[in-house]
Formats: sequence, structure tokens, C-alpha cells
Amino acid sequence: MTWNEDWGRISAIARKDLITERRSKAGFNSVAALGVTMLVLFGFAFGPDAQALRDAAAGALWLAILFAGVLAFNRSYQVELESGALDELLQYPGARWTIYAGKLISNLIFVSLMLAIVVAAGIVLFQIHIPSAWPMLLVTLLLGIVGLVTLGTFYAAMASRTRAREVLLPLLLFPMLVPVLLAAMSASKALLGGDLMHEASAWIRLLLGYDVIFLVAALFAFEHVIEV
Amino acid sequence: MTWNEDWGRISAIARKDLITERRSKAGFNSVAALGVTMLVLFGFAFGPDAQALRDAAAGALWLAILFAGVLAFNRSYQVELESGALDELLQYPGARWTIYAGKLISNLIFVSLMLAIVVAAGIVLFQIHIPSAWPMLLVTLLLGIVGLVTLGTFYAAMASRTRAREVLLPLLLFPMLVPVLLAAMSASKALLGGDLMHEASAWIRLLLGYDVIFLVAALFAFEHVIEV
Amino acid sequence: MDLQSDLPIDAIRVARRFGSKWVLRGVSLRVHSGEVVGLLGANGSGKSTMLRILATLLRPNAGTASIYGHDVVSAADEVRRTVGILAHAPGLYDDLTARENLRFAAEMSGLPTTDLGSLLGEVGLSEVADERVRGFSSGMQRRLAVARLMLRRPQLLLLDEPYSNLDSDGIVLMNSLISRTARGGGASLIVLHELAPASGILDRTVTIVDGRIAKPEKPASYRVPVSAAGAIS
Amino acid sequence: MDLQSDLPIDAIRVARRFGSKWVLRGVSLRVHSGEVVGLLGANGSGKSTMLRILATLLRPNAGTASIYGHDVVSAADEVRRTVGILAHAPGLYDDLTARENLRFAAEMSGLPTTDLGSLLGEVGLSEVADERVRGFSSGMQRRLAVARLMLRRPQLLLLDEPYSNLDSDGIVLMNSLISRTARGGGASLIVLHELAPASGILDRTVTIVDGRIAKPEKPASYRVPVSAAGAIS
Amino acid sequence: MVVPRPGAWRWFGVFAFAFLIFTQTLAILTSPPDRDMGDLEKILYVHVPAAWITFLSFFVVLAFSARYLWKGREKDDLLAAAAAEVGATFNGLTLLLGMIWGRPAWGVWWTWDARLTSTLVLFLIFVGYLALREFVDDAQRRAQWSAVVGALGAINVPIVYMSVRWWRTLHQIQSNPNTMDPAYVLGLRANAFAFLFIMIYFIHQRYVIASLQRATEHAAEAVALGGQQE
Ligand code: HEM
Ligand SMILES: Nc1ncnc2c1ncn2[C@@H]1O[C@H](COP(=O)(O)OP(=O)(O)OP(=O)(O)O)[C@@H](O)[C@H]1O
Ligand SMILES: Nc1ncnc2c1ncn2[C@@H]1O[C@H](COP(=O)(O)OP(=O)(O)OP(=O)(O)O)[C@@H](O)[C@H]1O
Ligand SMILES: [Mg+2]
Ligand SMILES: [Mg+2]
Repeated sequence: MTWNEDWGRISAIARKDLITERRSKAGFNSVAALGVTMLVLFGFAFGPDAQALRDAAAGALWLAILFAGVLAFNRSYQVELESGALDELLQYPGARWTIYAGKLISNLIFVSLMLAIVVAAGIVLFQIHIPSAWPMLLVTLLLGIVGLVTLGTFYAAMASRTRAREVLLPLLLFPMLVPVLLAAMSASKALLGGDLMHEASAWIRLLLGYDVIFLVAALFAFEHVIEV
Repeated sequence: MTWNEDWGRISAIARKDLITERRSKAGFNSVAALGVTMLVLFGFAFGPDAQALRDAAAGALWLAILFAGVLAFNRSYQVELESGALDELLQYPGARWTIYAGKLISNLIFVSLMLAIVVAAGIVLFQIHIPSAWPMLLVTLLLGIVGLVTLGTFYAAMASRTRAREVLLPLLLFPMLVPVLLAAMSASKALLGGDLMHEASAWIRLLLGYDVIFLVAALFAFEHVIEV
Repeated sequence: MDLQSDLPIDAIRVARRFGSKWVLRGVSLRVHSGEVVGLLGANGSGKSTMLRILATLLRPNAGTASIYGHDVVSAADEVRRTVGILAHAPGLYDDLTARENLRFAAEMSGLPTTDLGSLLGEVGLSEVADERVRGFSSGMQRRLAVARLMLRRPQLLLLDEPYSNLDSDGIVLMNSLISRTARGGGASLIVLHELAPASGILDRTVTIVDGRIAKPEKPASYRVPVSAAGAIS
Repeated sequence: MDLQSDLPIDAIRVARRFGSKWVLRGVSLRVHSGEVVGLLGANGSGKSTMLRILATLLRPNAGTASIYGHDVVSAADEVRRTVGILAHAPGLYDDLTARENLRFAAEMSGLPTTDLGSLLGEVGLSEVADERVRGFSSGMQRRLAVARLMLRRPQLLLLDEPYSNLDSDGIVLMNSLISRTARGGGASLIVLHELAPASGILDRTVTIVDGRIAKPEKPASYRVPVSAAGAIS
Repeated sequence: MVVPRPGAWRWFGVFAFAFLIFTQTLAILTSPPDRDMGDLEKILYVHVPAAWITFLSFFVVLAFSARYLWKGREKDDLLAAAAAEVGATFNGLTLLLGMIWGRPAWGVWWTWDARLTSTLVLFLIFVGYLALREFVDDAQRRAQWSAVVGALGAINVPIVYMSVRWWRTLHQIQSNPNTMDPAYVLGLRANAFAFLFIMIYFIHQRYVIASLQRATEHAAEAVALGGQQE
């Protein structure tokens, strides 16, 4: 009941998920490679014109992260479903939002690491010039993945327990994420282009608003989702 | 041993997979919606300029099919792994390539239906003008998905039995598919653009060659993949 | 439920359906402190469903059940503190080691994580304590699940065919956990098909027939296995 | 293997390791036509591993085994025609109905798909024949797996704890399948912890200790469960 | 659970459709051709009410979903589901009519403008909602989950509404009676009411069907649990 106990649960879940993730996916190497592969595919699809590629860079980066992220979200609950661990998890007393919070943390760490690799590859592949306002770019990236992971972890709690998880998760998640993605892409694009119109900060504020609203909503709603 | 028996097995597997698919995904409605959602995301990422979008259309279509296809391939073996059905499947006497052939057929039907929906949505969303050489375009689409499904079904047999299937499948598959995708995208693009340089037919021949080679190779190699 | 009874299990006309099929049609069951009760019934008669309802994993469609006076629906959290369930599936994480699985359970229950080693020794898994559960045989997984139960020391044990996959040492272990719980004032409800391994610790049995507990006076239409009939007579 | 024996099971010094751990360290086992042999051993001793090797699902790292004279590695296809395994997991498709699962098995084995109804009746699943397996209780799933075995009528049955989850009717069913197979000149190898349900049909038992079959003269270090000891004496 | 009975509602349905025919005829006959679009303008009387009713339906989803989460009554879940179905239908209609309008008016079926895209996204969100209901078998779980998804999805309605103001769009911004030729105002208002009646009728009908299904189940419950002593 106390904050201390809750934190114990949150960190136990996050740690368990990260260990599982590390052991079951042979490190981040494969995820890194997958991110890069996606970027290469986007390069094929929308290249080879250098300017067109540079215009598409922000979009390609975010889509690569999104598609790879969906894999992680579903996976994070599937581990619970194998051999009935979810029933066991629900048997522990205490507040249910801690389960969400734990998974949120592990997914955030996972997706951040993936992002770092994908961005590094993207800079090379799409010939991105790092803008002088790179701290802002970093903030954009972080806020973007917070939004992505908040909603992804939440919807995966439902989708992964249905018969159609592979289809249902993107179906529920992608439309809800459109504002986050749009804001993240637009802000990134503006910053990469030198932010001549000073529009980046408006997008970043929008992003922040989204993150906060959905994080709070998800923490409250999670109980209803996991309980039944 | 006879062709008749083999065909019985192939059709049994294909039918079972399609029944499972239909029951567990409640029709193609959701897959349709997912395809459209992906196109919308591409529209955001690479729009809103109409000409840029039209240039990107062929790439976006193929990528949407690719990403949705990967879900289907993994799924098609995961059904076997739940509750140990694969062991049972391997217990039946007879040639093993029939398992591959059965899954190939069911995946082909599934991906073709998905393709039809995605293409229809793409025509509207990306303002594609249907070229007069549309029969050629149809041939390109069919050859493209044959290549995609041939390799996808094959690699999924391996990936789905590892602990990292969600990551491993695209990681193995995407690089191998690059020639197929490149040929399919280039041919589609040329045909959509009126095929002024008459380059489409060269790409289509390449596609056909790839399909045949990989289909034969996969049928032979499957035994070694599934046996252990 | 104005009058709170403090019985380990007090279920009143619990009913549950799946789709339009009524599996439980009014199960009333009381288990007293110190009792070990066997729950029998044919395949598909709803025994696992009943256990899952008592463990708050499934809600009844009608009727009420309370565990030590706490309602399984409205006071689920309190119920979870007192109940331990051993289901068909072991509920372990395949990619964690035996020790890590136990540590996770301890952390989630707010218990100290020392002494896990001796617990693993008790269930005979010391040698594989740091191996991943993925490679464990079915009996080893079940032993680990038993260790997790022993760690949490629930007052009420809900055991779904606890002896399956266990060898004779494992059965002894299981029985000692059950009788230790009973001596400490707790209780157990055990789903069984074969009474032999539980002979000597069962106080009584009840049988689910047609979605209800069969009347004890008329012999249950469910036949007790031949080989076991002697064991409890 | 110059001299082909036609024994149902003829295993010679079969060994198997996982990683660096040797689970089976030279199991030699012969089973004759008409025999029903129990395979005992503590949890994790390698019983399931042995069955999987005999069923061609796993290859031995050393030693050879043949089923009716066919080597499990080099003549796997012939072995598969004569062997039927019942594993821990039922190996069913959750989204198919009971009948569809049987039909699939029949088609894959090249058998006629008529008469599935009566088979389902025999195992007591007529009422749920057209319901999806997803909602089946553990015993119902096991009964369906038994029906699949009955459909294929293998000469050699490899059964891994076949009685778990089965009620008394199910046990009778299982035993009648085993003895029918034995009468028809077939054989069975049954992994067991609890001998009671198989009393009356077992011809003899062998025990895996330390990765080998324990010598029959010195009583196995693995203790036979108390309650069952009487049943086979 | 009380089963709603038809009767008066049948007449309400007849009235709603008759009223729609009347208002459509009225609007088409009375409104003058637009100075840019000519008679194309007449699609306005279906496109715009459809869009408004979309918003309203999803607001109803939000209201009943929230009440379900609060009170947990099955009735609210059924009503939310009915409203979602009706809303998604009108949403699809808005898109379709908009596209039919856009072809002659803008020369394209589709363009990636914020209003159009956000309307499409809203549609996809509720397609997801309906898919979720399809995929979950357990009634209680379905109710609980779809209440959460429906409430979160409805958050997007204001975004669609405001999209024309927040972004520069090809689609026109909201007008109000002051900025609008009075010749159009009456037709639009009347048609909006006609659509509203139809929405109410549809939601009610869907709800009745769902309740009847539930009622059969509850009747079966009485049979299944009946005849017990104690
Ligand atoms: C697929 C294409 C279209 C979509 C998705 C769409 C969507 C919408 C929506 C959601 C509204 C209601 C918004 C509100 O009341 O603020 C609306 C209103 C309206 N739309 Fe469209 N629309 C489309 C195409 C068109 C076209 C082609 C025209 C005409 C050239 C048009 C003209 C209008 C007008 C006049 C209104 C009423 C605005 C007002 O006065 O409040 N729309 N549309
Ligand atoms: N896939 C695997 N990977 C790693 N180790 C394995 C694997 N399968 C089995 N083992 C190991 O082999 C040993 C024997 O396993 P097996 O399942 O054959 O035991 P068993 O005799 O059937 O036990 P039980 O009575 O518990 O079912 C165990 O120690 C187990 O850890
Ligand atoms: N999730 C579910 N969906 C649909 N039906 C279910 C579900 N769970 C259980 N059932 C049905 O409820 C009935 C009882 O199942 P339950 O698992 O409680 O039986 P059981 O008494 O434990 O049987 P067993 O001895 O075989 O384990 C079965 O007919 C089963 O088909
Ligand atoms: Mg059960
Ligand atoms: Mg075993």
C-alpha cells in the first residue's frame, strides 16, 4: 500500500522484463539491425534522390521506431501469457497500476536504446546534417517515444489477450498515435531543416500535452483493463 | 507417398490455416483497416505534397504489404507452437515439404486478399491514375507477393521456433527480400508512370526469375529446417 | 452479506457461464479452518473454474463467495493476500532462472529475498537453481511452483491437481505443505482425480455433478477411482 | 545395426545431452510385442526425453534405437508410421473444433474422415464435438488427444503421464486403448509417477536413475509411491 | 434487465425518415445555386449533418462509456456500442460524401489536409473499437475494455473539429449563421434535426436488438439455475 511497496513492485516488474528481453533477444544487436534494415527499405522505397531522402528522413525514422516498437509492446505481455504467468501476476496483492508502470519503464528503456541506434544509422543513411539546435531535437525524440510507449504499453495489455493480437494492437494503436507521430515528425523535420519558421516549439508543446494527458489517463484506466 | 496423398496433406494444412485465420481474426475487415492505417501513416510521413506522394505510392504500397505480411507469416507457425501442435505435426509420416506447401498456399491467399484491399485504398489516398497497362501491373503485384510469401513462409519456419521470433523474422527476411521488393517497386513505379522507358518488363522478368529460384530452393531446403 | 463469516471458504450458490453454457449452476461450499477438502468431478465439470473464482481470477455470474470473510469480488485485494493457487500451468517465466523466478515472486509480495536458496533446496532444485526454467522438466517446473507457494505461505491453498507430474518425493513435499498449512489454522481445497497420493491428509471430499455439489447422502454419480476407493475408506 | 531386430523397442546405449548436461547416459531398453512397460524415474531424470527420442522428435547424441527394426534416425518416416506419442501438451489447435482437429489428423495420416463422430462419442466428447478446443477443460483436451491416438491406431504407444487430468472414466478409456493395442501384438511404454491407475495392465516397470536404466536386481533407489506399492506387488 | 418494447418507436422511425425526405426536398428546392459551385452545393445538406451527427454519436459513446466505468451497468455498455456503430456509419458517410464532393469541387478524391485526414483517423479509431468488441468473447471483459477504448477514442473528436482552425486546410473553416447566406441556414438546420432523429432511432434500434439478445441469455440463466434448494 505504501509508496515503498509499490515502487518495489514496479522495479521488480521492470527488472524482470529487461532480463527477459535481454536473454530472449540476444541483446540489442538484432533490434539494432532490424531498425537499420527498415531504414534501408525506406531508402529504397523513397530514394534514390538525395533531397527527397532528406525530406523523408524524419518520417522514415519515426516509422521505423513505431513498427519496431509494436513488436516490443506485444512481446512484453506475451511473456506473461506463456505458461499462465499472468494469472500468477494478478494474484499478487497491491495496486494494479504498478504493473503498468513497471512495463512502461522497461519498454521505455528498450525503445530508447532502439531509438539511439536507429537515429545513428539514419544520420548516416539519410545524410542528415545535425542541426545546431540538437538539444531540442533530443527533447523531441524523448517526448515522442514517451507518447509512443505510453499508449503502446496500454493497448497491448488488451490486444495481447485477444486472439488477434498481431492485428489488433496496430489497429487500435496507430490511429491513436497519429497526433503524437505527426507532432514528433513535424518537430523533427522543422529542427532538421534549421527551424526557420520557429514552428518546432509549438509541436513540442503539443507533444508534451499529449504525453501528460495519456500517461495520466492510462495509469487510471489500466486497472479496468487488466482486472477482467 | 503418392502425389494424391501429398496433395491431401497440403490441402489439409492450407484449409486448417485458413480456418484458424478466419476464426481468429474475424474476417479481413481488421486487416483491411490495418492496411489503410499504414497507408495513412505513410501519407503523413512522406506527404502532404501530392506529387511527392504519387512518387512514393509504389514504395508505400509494397512496404505496407510487407509489414502486414510479416505478421501473417509468424502467426502461421505460432499456431503450431501453441500447445505443442508442431510436435504432433512432425509425427505424421510423409514428405515434409507438404507442410511448407500447405502454409505457402494459405499465406498466399491471405496476403493476396490483403493486397487487394491495400491497393484499393492506395489508389484513392495517393491519387494514383490507373495506367492502361493495368494487366501488367496485376502480373507485377502477383509475382511480387509470390516472392514475398515464398521467402516469408520459409524463414518464419525458423524464426518462429526461436525465442526472438518477432525480431528475427524481419531481420532474416528483409535483406533477402530486397531484390524482390526492388524489382516489384521499380516495375510498379514504371507502370504507374506510363512505362515510358519500357523498363517494366525487364524488372518483371527479374521478379519471375527470383520467384522460381526461391520457390524451388525453399521446397528442397524446408526438410532441413523443420526436421530438427 | 451482512453477516461476515470468517470461514476460509464460504461460497453461496456460485454460478458461472461461458458463452451460453452454464458450467457452475449454484455451488455452495463451506470449508472450515484446519480442513483439507478434496474437490472431485468428471472432466469438464467445472472444478478449475470454481478454483479460479475463489482465487479472484474469474468473477462469478451469480452468487457470492468469501474467503475469510472477504468477498472475492468486492474485496479482491484482501482475498489475494490470503489465498495461494496452484493451477494447471505453472505460471513461470521461461527466461528467468529458478532463483530469479522466486525472487520476483518475493518482491511482488513484499517479502524478503533472502533464504531463497534454502527454499530451493527444500524442493530439490538446488542444483538447477541458476538454470533457466525453459529447460526444466514438467515435474521440476511444478516443484518450483510449489516453492513459490511455500514462500508466500498463504492461509488458504487452492490446488488444481497438485500431484500431476510430481514424483514420490514431490508428493511428500506437497503433502507436508498441505498439512503444515492445516496445522497453522489454514485450509486447503484440492482438485483431484486420483485420491491415492492425498490419502491420509484429506478430511472429506465433495463432488461437482451437474454444476452443483452433489448431496453427500446419495453416493455421488461420479465414481471414485477403483484403486483409490480403498485408500480413503 | 547389421542384425535388424523386430522388437517394438530396441534401444542400445541411447545418450542425450542438453548443452553440457548429459541427461541420458546410455539407456538400453527392450520391449517385446504385447508388453506394457512402465517407465519410472524422479522428476527431471529424462523420461520425457527418452520418449521424444523414440518418437523421432529428438535425436540421440549417441547410441541407437530402433522401432520394429527401423532406426529412429535413419528410418524416421517408417518409425512415424508405427508410433503414437501422447505428450504433456495435447498438441491441439485451439481455434478448431474437436471434430475439425480429428479430421485434420485423419487427413494428415491419409485415413478416411468418416466415423469421427463415433470416435468422439467413444471418448465422451459428442456434446462438445463442434465447439472450439480453446474452451475445453484440461481433461477434455486430453480425451481428444486420446481420440486422435485411437484414430491412428499405432502399434507402439509412447505415453507420457497419460492419466494426468483424466477422471475415472477417462482412465478406463486409456487402459482399454493400451490393452487393445497389446492384444493386437503392439506394445506400450508408459511414463508414470503413480502406478495405481495402471495397475492390472502393467507387465513390468523400468526405472531411470542417473541417466541409465537401474539394474532390476537391486531395488531402484527411486522409491515407488507408497500408495501404489501394493497395486503392483 | 428490462426489455425495451417497440410500439411508439416504430412510429418514431417512420416519422424520422419522412422528416428527412421532407427537409431534403425543402433544402434542395429552396436553396439557390452557389456562386462558385452551382448545384454541387446541394451535397452540403447531407455532408454537413452527417459530420455533426458523427461528433454527437461519439460524444454519446464517451458519456455511456464513462458511466459504465463508474457504475458497471450492462445497459450502458450496450448503449455505447450502439452509438459507436451509428457514429462509425455516419463517419464513413461523411468521408464518402466529402470525397464525392471533393472530386468535382477540388479536382481530387482525396488530399492530405488536416480536416480530411483527422476525419479518416477518427473513423479508423472506431473501426478499431468495433474490431475489439468482435475479438473479445467474455461479455464483462468486452464491456470493460471497450468502455476504456471508446472513451479514449472520443478524445479525438475535438481535434477533428478544431483541425480547420489549428492547421491551414483546403477544407473550409466552420461558418456560423452570420457568415452564411440565410438561404442555406434553414435547410441545414432542418436537415441537422432530421439526421438527429435518425441517429436516435438507429441507436435505439441497435440497443433493442442487443438487449433482446441479452434477455434470452438471462432467461436461460433462470432455467439453468432454477430449482435449487437451500
Ligand atoms: C473526404 C473529404 C471531406 C471530409 C472528410 C470532410 C469532413 C467534414 C467535417 C468533419 C465537417 C464538420 C465539421 C464542423 O462542423 O466543424 C465538415 C463540414 C463541412 N464541409 Fe467537409 N469534408 C470533406 C470534403 C468537403 C468538400 C469537398 C467540401 C466542399 C467544397 C466540404 C464542405 C464542407 C462545408 C461547407 C462544411 C460545413 C462547415 C461549416 O459551415 O460549419 N467538405 N466536413
Ligand atoms: N529443451 C531442453 N533444454 C534444456 N534442458 C532440457 C530440455 N529438455 C529437457 N531438459 C533437461 O533434461 C532433464 C530431463 O528432462 P525430462 O523432461 O526428460 O524429465 P522427466 O523425466 O520427463 O521429468 P518429469 O517427471 O518432471 O516430467 C531435465 O533436467 C531438464 O532440465
Ligand atoms: N475460457 C473458457 N471459455 C469457454 N469455455 C470454458 C472456458 N473455461 C472453461 N470452459 C468450459 O467450462 C467447463 C468446465 O471447465 P473446467 O476447466 O472448470 O473443468 P474441470 O472440472 O477443471 O475439468 P478437468 O478435470 O478436465 O480439468 C468445460 O466444459 C469447459 O469447456
Ligand atoms: Mg481442470
Ligand atoms: Mg516429463
